[in-house]
Amino acid sequence: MTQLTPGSPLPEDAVPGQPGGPSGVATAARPDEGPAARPAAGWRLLLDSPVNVVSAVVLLVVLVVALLGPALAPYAVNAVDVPAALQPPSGAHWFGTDDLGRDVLSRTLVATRVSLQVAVVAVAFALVVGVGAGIVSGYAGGWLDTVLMRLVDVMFAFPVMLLALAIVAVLGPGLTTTQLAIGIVYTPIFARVARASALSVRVEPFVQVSRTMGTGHALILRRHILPGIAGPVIVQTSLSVAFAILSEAALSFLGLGVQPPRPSWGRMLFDAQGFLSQAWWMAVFPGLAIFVTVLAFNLLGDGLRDVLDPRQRSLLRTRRLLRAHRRAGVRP
Amino acid sequence: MTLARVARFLGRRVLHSLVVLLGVLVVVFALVHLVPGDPVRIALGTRYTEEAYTALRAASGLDRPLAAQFFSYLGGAVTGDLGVSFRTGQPVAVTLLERLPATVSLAVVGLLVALLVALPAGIWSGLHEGRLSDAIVRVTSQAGVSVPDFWLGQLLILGVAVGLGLLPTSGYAALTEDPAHWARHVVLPGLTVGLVAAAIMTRYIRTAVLDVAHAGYVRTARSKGLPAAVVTRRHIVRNALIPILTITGIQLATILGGVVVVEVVFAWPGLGRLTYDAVASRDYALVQGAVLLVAALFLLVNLVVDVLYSLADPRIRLS
Amino acid sequence: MRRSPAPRALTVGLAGATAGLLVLTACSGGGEAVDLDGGASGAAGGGEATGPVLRAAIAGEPDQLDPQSTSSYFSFEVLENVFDTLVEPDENLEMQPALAESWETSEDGLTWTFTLREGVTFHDGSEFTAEDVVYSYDRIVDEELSNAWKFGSVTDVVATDDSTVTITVSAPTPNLLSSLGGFKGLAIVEQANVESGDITTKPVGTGPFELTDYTPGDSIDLVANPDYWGGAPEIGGIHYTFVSEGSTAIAALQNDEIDWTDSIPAQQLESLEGAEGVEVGVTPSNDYWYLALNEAKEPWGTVEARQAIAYAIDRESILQAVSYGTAQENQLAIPEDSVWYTDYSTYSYDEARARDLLAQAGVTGPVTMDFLATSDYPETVTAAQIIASNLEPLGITVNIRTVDFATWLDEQNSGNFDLLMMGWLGNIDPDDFYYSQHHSQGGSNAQGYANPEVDRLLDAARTETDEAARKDLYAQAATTIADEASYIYLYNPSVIQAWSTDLEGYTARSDRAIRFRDVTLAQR
Amino acid sequence: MSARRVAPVLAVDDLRVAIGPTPVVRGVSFAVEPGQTLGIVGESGSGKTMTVLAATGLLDLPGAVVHGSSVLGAPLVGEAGGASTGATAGAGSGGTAGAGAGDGTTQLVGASARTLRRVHGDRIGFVFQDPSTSLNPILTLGRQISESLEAHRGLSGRKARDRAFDLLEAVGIPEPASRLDAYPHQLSGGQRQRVMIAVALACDPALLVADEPTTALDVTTQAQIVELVRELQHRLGTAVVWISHDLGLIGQVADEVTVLRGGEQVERRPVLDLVDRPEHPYTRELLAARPLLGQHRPAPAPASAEPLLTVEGLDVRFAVASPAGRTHVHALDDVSFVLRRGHTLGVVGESGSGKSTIANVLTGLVRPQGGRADLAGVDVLQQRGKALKALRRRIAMVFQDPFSSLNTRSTVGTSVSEPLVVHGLAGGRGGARARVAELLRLVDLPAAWADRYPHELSGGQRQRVSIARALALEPELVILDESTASLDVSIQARVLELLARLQAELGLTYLFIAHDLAVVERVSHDVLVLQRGRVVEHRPAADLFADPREDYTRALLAAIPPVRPRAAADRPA
Repeated sequence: MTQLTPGSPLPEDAVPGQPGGPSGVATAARPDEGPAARPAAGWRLLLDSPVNVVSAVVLLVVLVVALLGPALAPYAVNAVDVPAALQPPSGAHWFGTDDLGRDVLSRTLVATRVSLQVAVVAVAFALVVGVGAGIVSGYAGGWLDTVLMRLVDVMFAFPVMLLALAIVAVLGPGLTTTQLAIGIVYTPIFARVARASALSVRVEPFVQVSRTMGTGHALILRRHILPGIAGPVIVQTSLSVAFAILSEAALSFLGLGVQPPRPSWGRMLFDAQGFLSQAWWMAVFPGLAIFVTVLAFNLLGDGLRDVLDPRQRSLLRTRRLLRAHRRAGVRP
Repeated sequence: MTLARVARFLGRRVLHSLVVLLGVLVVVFALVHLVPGDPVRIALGTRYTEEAYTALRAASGLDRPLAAQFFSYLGGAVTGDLGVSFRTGQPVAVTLLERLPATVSLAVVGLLVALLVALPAGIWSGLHEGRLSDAIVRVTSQAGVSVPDFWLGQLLILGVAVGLGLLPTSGYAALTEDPAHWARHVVLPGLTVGLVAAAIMTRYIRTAVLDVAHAGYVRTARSKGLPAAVVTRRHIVRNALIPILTITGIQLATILGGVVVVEVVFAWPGLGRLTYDAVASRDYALVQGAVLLVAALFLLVNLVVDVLYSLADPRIRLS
Repeated sequence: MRRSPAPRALTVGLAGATAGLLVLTACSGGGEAVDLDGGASGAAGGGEATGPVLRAAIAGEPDQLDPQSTSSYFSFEVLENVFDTLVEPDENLEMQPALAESWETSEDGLTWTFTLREGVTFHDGSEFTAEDVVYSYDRIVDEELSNAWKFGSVTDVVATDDSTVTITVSAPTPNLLSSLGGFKGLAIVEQANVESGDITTKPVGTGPFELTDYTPGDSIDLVANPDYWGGAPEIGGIHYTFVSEGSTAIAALQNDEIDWTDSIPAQQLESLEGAEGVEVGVTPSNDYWYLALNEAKEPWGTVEARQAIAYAIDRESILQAVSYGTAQENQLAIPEDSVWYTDYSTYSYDEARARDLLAQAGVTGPVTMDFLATSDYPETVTAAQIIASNLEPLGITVNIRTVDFATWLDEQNSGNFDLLMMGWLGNIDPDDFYYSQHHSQGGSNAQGYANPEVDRLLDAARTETDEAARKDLYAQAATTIADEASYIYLYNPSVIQAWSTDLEGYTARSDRAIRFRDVTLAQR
Repeated sequence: MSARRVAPVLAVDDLRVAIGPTPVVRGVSFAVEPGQTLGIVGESGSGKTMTVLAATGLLDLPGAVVHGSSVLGAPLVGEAGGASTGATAGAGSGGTAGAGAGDGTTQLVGASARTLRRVHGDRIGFVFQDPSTSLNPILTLGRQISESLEAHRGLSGRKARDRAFDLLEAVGIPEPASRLDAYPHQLSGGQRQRVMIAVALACDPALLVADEPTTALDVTTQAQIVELVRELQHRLGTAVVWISHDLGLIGQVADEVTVLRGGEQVERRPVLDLVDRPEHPYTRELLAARPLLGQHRPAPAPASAEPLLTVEGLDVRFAVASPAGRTHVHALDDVSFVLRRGHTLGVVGESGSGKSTIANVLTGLVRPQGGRADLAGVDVLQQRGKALKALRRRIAMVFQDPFSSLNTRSTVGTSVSEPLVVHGLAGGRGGARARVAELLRLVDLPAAWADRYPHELSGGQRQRVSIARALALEPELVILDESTASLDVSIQARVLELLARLQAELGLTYLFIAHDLAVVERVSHDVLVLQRGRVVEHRPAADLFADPREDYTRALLAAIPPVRPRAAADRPA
């Protein structure tokens, strides 16, 4: 009689996500099983899917370009050469030249740094403020929770673009104000994600046990709540950076973001607006850069969500076993 | 269905929306009063005399204490008087209402395009999880979400209008005045707004359908030997419609707020463009009014969705 | 003249201290285009309009329609056809009789007597009398509206009888006529129309067209005035629409949706010239664009430093990037075809000369400059980026600050800039070109230039009645101004307009005035 | 094996199921005759559900491959009972796609989707475990019943509605007329399960498959459902396959029993033979581990021990927010009891009786509206700040679900040592490690497991870690809230032995909360019976079990499946 191989991929019941049954009522949902083997580590699962690998590589390239931007650029970013203006993509200028004769490829490369910098700083701001507020209201609850959540509702009532526009209108266009505007606009999203996951972790029995043992709030927060909300927050971070890049590009497109001559993707599209019929390349390439970077962040965000969400993770492991099996060519 | 219970439920929802709207009012009011420069001085431009400055300041009430200004603004907002624009001298409320139909008509067209694409795609990929068609829908919707809408607008202009010379790149006529003209001009901006919204909605609809497809009652339905079409229509899609309703509501509200850049690309004279111009010319009364109006629309749409949601879901209607 | 440069301008200028805020009574809400009286185009209040309606697309929406308080060029594009002035400039910008049939000046040149035209009525039918002239000019001076400074030397305006107006001046003012007629800024308005506040949206004038309908954000409709003193216009009316997007206006013109437009980005001119059924009008205008260094900030107080900048900039590239060859390079303000033109071409693109001039000015280490540009006029942002690239090899780093026009004006007046670029528009008399910008007491001398010799020349020229002597005085003043780089003049932009070949009898004017009263439109 | 008198409704032969490389079911064979009930019993992971779903063609897992044979018998002419009117829609017509023989039988393994759809709902009815998710929340009950009639019997409109009415009445739903247009959320768990049965029996199928149908229900409700199925089976002659992990329950319902372990068929015998003369050691172990009434008694506790915990007039109210506003629930109403040192008080009651609330109040998770709880002179409910923290050392608690009682991101050692660190008893790293090792040994776990993570341990092992953690501060009172309810019977027995040993060695006092009376009898010296927050009975265990005074207690005792399977009692020889 062979014991079921440890870590059998399937819980007793056929349908994943079988509820554990209300506490206080005998349930056979997950009675005792044999000790489970160490499941495949998260990141190995992440790299299983080619989509994640590709987006990770793309992001790496974008990061390198952001760091080494100016060094990589074949031409000086602000070098004006009006006689050579509006030239289509050629051997000399892979992405062609803009209305002042500047090399579009060089400006797109250097603009990478600005766009990433704005997005990362803005999301960092939103992460710290939002998650802080989210944890406090999710964990503490009571009137503090109601107040914070009403504030979040108010912020959510403002459409993203209009709120950012209003903030920039008041503080004037420029890099720092754009970062602040986008940061403020994304804070409520992080607050909601953090609050939701903090609430779900707080009711977990292992937190209740800690409270019954007299463990202080600080230790509970540090050891139980924070690691508990890490998953959803990481996923939200990846998605928010993607959308922050879009927001910065939109603000720059409206002439309110990064100011010339400093190149930014949105601004380059703004300048291209007047030349759509003569110089398609002025609009296509910066837009493509935004699209590829944002797509990479989104895909990675999805990949992270699949790995970090327990239910999805067991599904991924099954598929991994099936693939290994199929590759081995063994027919049951 | 006791009317009293539903009424109480709606009453709580309306009250919640009003509280949030009050919060919005406070934030909008504070936003404008953080202005580093003095709005009146900026509005008056160069040549003006001290008397002109003090007269305008008094007329617009900026010399009164902040609290008094807020309450008069609040009073005004309730009665529809959102103050007067420094630049054009016209009441803000009138200008906003004139520009509203353009934004609303664009948002509705955008939403229709989104629904036409997202409903079939989202439901299909939800029902065929893991298949090739599901993967294709996932990747294309992922790509759709990542496209900057103003760039999509420019590509459409490049391709359709400039390239094929088919449709006008911008220009507007009110739907009520000249429907044909409006229709021709709303196609490109509508597509731009619609396609991006479709990408976002497809992802949500797919998840909604997936969650329902894994539910216990779907397995029960299959165990009754019902035809596949009946299982899909009566059990999966109908249950998924409720979260889909919420998604549609949120998306309409998001489009209303987010059309700014699309309106700029297509010179569409809606609220978004008005706000953009107002921001460019530091016309604070107009910025204040526009943000307030869109936020109020936002809340109204969410409230309507809540009502429909509670009527559609017996668990709430008869709880 | 009033600074309100090139098209696509969103100048900010609000009525001065008119009593309280102008509350709009006419137009009701509801988003519908509310007709003030009768159909959108066609049937006018007065007589029956016969001819076809001219569809004109201008680059932006007027902020308001009170000619005496607005400074937005878009407003004047409409008001040119709604109002009249006492005298008005012809194609060569010489002053011809308008509401004033004839005039003469006293021996000592201190009293001007204007005999008004008989039988002229306002659009609402009321009589036009001398009282209206007095009311119009007093309103401008008393309420200190944007053109009040033009009455600097005027001491009194009196209606001696129904059809005569006498204006007394403190000193001989040869440029009084060009002040009174140069611009619809001094249009003759009707007292009732002003006091009722209707003027901002339903102005009443004596001009060839009457305003019938205004839909904010969308369009303005004028209808022909059959009783116009200069003869009823051929066409039935004008339908103005606001199209800021250049490619849209051109596309609309090419597929016959509009008949005339001036919303044309320079870079798309080439493609337009080839199009059939379209006529393009490009004429040099009286406007000019310039750079100015803030002499209050070191080292720009010293002449050599300013001259160095004048040599360091690549004018040709700026011209090409900004106007695509449609503008005329000019190192002074007054354009070539003007009778007051003086030739001057000292500066050239000479980095070496610039470098040693900088040395002479004692500039050794690296310098940073704050370039004040405005998003409302993309020319300034484009030129700024070229100049930044030009000055970099000289060790000068240029930080470009792009703000909206209202803030730009504020920053300029408070001297918060190192270098700026702007343009002046609507100048006719040489005094308009130089006096208030370069006289040490001049109202628009933001760069802080002060040269007693130039002051003396400008003051003398103002009262010099002999034309030849006056021209010589202005030549000397202009040459010194350019030599000392108070302004580094760049170019005179061209007026760029295009219209359908169905439209005849229309000419693009160098003062940018848009006159449709004598045009004819072939029936479609 | 009894002679086969009538063709079996379902004959399964050497059924094998594999998910990719992993075999989950390794050759299971059984047969079910009309009117007969086959019980399938096995612990979690034994493959019992997988077997039945595979056998009936309802398994739709990606990568699952089924082998062997599962033949559904031909429909008897004019199928016994029920309203089968031989209606048009292919009711049980013979001749099937796939490997079925020409004699009207249907081979379900490998059958086409169309064949399976014709059979499901018509010839085979299913009842699943969780009533709260098995019914469509936005479809009326009438509609959900009439659906299969429509699909298989071509009934519609009035006739389908009448048939649905009859079915609701047959399964004992009160006022069926008004219930036709009601929604699932308006019924109790038990009633919903009855509706599920009505749905399954709508087309009067030959076979009813019930997968843990009563596991999610209270003991009393469970007994009613068992009676209902028996009565319907008797009337309709339906064959039933009943899957459960509870051997006692299977004894109650089954004529024949199959025991599964690790996907293999360990034993298949009539229920009486199985219970009286089990052949396979695993079956013997299962039978022995069954907590049965009247079998075990806890070790006698010192009679003279003075009371450790005295609770008087405990009163708790909860405000429950629902979409339509707030409602109040009276969780505990004037609850009083005494717990003497070294004794175990068993607290018994159905779900919602408030037994867990008592635990939450004593451990400070819930603040009561009134009452006193005196722990050796200290009123637990009034302590604040430092005194409260000191009190925490004297009361410890072990929760029910082993999987969520331990933080998956911390090692076993970290979790166990947390109370030591918090109360400063660790005495540096060395001290903590030593104490942890000692505690792990105390609960029969190797000290080396301190560095393992929870997901590397089984449910029973995790529960032992929780107990070790509870003992870290040497508490006087240990509260066990359903601590063994989630464990398999065999594992549960071993943990109960551990608790008994610890009580003897350390003189611990237990507050043992459970819903299974047999388990309570085994450990408790005194018993407290709770019903909807009120105390029904509070007496020494021996007296209570021997002669229960209150009706509610008697009902609870009666609902427990007897030691001897029912089959022995009323099945004619």
